[in-house]
Amino acid sequence: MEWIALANPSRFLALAERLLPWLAAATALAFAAGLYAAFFVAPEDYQQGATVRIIFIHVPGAWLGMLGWAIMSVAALGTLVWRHPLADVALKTAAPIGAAFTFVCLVTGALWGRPMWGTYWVWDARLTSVLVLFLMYLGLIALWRAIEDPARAARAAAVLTLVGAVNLPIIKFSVDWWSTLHQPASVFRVGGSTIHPAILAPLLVMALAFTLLFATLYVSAMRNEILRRRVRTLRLLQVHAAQGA
Amino acid sequence: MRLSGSELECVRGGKRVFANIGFAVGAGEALLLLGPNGAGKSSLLRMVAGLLRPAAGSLELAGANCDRSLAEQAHYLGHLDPLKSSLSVGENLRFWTRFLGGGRGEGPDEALRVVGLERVGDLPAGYLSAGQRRRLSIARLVAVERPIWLLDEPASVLDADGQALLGEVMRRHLAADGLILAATHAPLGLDPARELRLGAVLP
Amino acid sequence: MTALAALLLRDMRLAVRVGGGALMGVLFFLLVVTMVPFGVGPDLKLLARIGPAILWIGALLATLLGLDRLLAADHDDGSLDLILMGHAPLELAVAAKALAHWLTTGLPLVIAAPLFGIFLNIDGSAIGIVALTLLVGTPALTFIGLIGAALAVALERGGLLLPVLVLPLTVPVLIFGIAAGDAAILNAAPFGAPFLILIALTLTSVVIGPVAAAAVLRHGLD
Amino acid sequence: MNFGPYAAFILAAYSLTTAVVVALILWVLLDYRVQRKLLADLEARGVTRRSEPPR
Repeated sequence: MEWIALANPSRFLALAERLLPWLAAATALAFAAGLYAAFFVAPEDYQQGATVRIIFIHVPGAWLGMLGWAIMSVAALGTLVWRHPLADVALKTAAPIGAAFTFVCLVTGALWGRPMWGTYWVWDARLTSVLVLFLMYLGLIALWRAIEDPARAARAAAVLTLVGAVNLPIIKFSVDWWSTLHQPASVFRVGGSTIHPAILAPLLVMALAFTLLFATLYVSAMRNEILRRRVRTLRLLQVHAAQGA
Repeated sequence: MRLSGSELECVRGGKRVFANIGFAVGAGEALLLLGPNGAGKSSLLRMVAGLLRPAAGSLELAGANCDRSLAEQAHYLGHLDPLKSSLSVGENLRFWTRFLGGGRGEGPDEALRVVGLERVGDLPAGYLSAGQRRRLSIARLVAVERPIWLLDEPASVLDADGQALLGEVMRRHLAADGLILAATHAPLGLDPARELRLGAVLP
Repeated sequence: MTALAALLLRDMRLAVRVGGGALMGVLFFLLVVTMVPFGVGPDLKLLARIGPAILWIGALLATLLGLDRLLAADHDDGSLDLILMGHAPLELAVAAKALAHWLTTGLPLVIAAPLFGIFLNIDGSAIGIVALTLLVGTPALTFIGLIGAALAVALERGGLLLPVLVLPLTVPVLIFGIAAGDAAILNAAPFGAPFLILIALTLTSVVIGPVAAAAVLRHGLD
Repeated sequence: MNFGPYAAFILAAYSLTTAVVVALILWVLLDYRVQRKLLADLEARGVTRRSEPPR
């Protein structure tokens, strides 16, 4: 990727300014297409009726939640291994956005489950794994909220992200095993292959729309974080200047 | 106003730090506590501030309004600067002014100007250097008017300008019939100050 | 009065700022509520029955989480010395700090409880009552914990002692809080009696806590 | 396109998702404006970075 070329923040800011309008336009377009397809093109599912339409935001939410952690892991490597100056900025800004999408996945999952299983929350293997992922996101955000100096928090957050990334498959496996241990496989199974093509197409378009939204928010959040760190540096300079007074 | 202590004894951790120490300080006077480290200078100041219970002896404050205890009429400037890093410089000073305040005194904004921190008023206190943090503590002395000043090596982290500022603030306090008890190694430039030597070899 | 109000506002502002502990309690509470089903199993009927107990124990642990720094943080930077030299009596100053801690840590737990009740499959009306018992009971946890916080200042490694010292004192609050909560779930057991006793416990701890904490601080003056 | 018996849940899901997305967008825009203002204030007060752009 072009990470290395964006080494210094000002060039990234310039690129971000140019890129954002296009990204925003593409996101809007993708959502228009996706929502149209989701509500007008996709047939109702023979089993769940119209609630299948919730899939179109539930599944992309889960994908984006996991994509977010993947991006953070790359950024964590950037901080620890390649010492890339923007890596910590990339890591810190991806967390709230990833957490938001994971939250969307959980909420839509609960709302979708209500008609299916009669309660908002069922300790189904997939939902539980996403919940653990959400808790890991909150843990990282709590870490940044606890340490004022970004440089000090950077290394700790990077290590925590990588440890989390390594643990995600283990958590996924253990939760699956845990849920099958206690409960028959959940009533409704949305496997990749069993999705009816008529539903798959809108799902993919919505997934694209969500990904573009993630990208737009991510680039602008990174731009904000760079400005926030610049403000912090200037304020330290201001205090130092007052020292001389 | 007259602050006096008689036969004061301090025991810390089972060891007697000093015994039968007496002193008297009148309004407009300064008393410097001298002596090696561990002689109990800080302990005596904390004892006067009511932060440390004397093993023996007593402290009297004559001539001040007697509805306020000694501690409520004293400023204590210790080694530590009581500042919260996540609060701004102004917020820290405004808090202490309201908490310790009796209404009289320069007030926080004027105090910041006196100590030269007015331009960093809204920055987090965590960004300040050690010298600036000490100046902010000195601003507390200026912002809230309390007659008795108990200063524990006030000039330790201050540069030349800082020490000059401290000297000026202390002289103004003495001129206003204030009273200073200061433990110090460096000369504080208070020429008419009397001295109390601690740490003579104990029997 | 403005001195105590200033102290209350300062502590609340500190808790919300970066480095403060405000939402840490809620996150810890969510973790405790989420961990239990992994141990107990995802059986929703069982979770519903032990729901109030999980929420109460989670609230107790979350309250104790930030308490050992409540007074120790001021002791470490010298603020405690000045608080002792303020016009406000120490009992009220310490009570103001405890109130600030409850508002930034205890109250968010009460607000979050109904949401987390969904994970434990506690249905609508019952979760409201459990939240009510938490609203009334969590101040008692904070004010009893205050005594532990004062001990954490007086003793060098007091912070570690806090849970061990404070937990036994909170047993009555736990018992009556959960009893009132269970009454809502099973609606066989009486709700009124345990709830009123819980209120009484809170009122006594709001008085005893600060007085005891101030005594410990004054006695512990080094 | 009818929503069938579970219309409420579909509507709730989509409106909550919209709320989260709008919140994110607002957070980003407001944060951007705040940081720009802070930067402008600092530069107005003559606090400039040693080198342009910063290391």
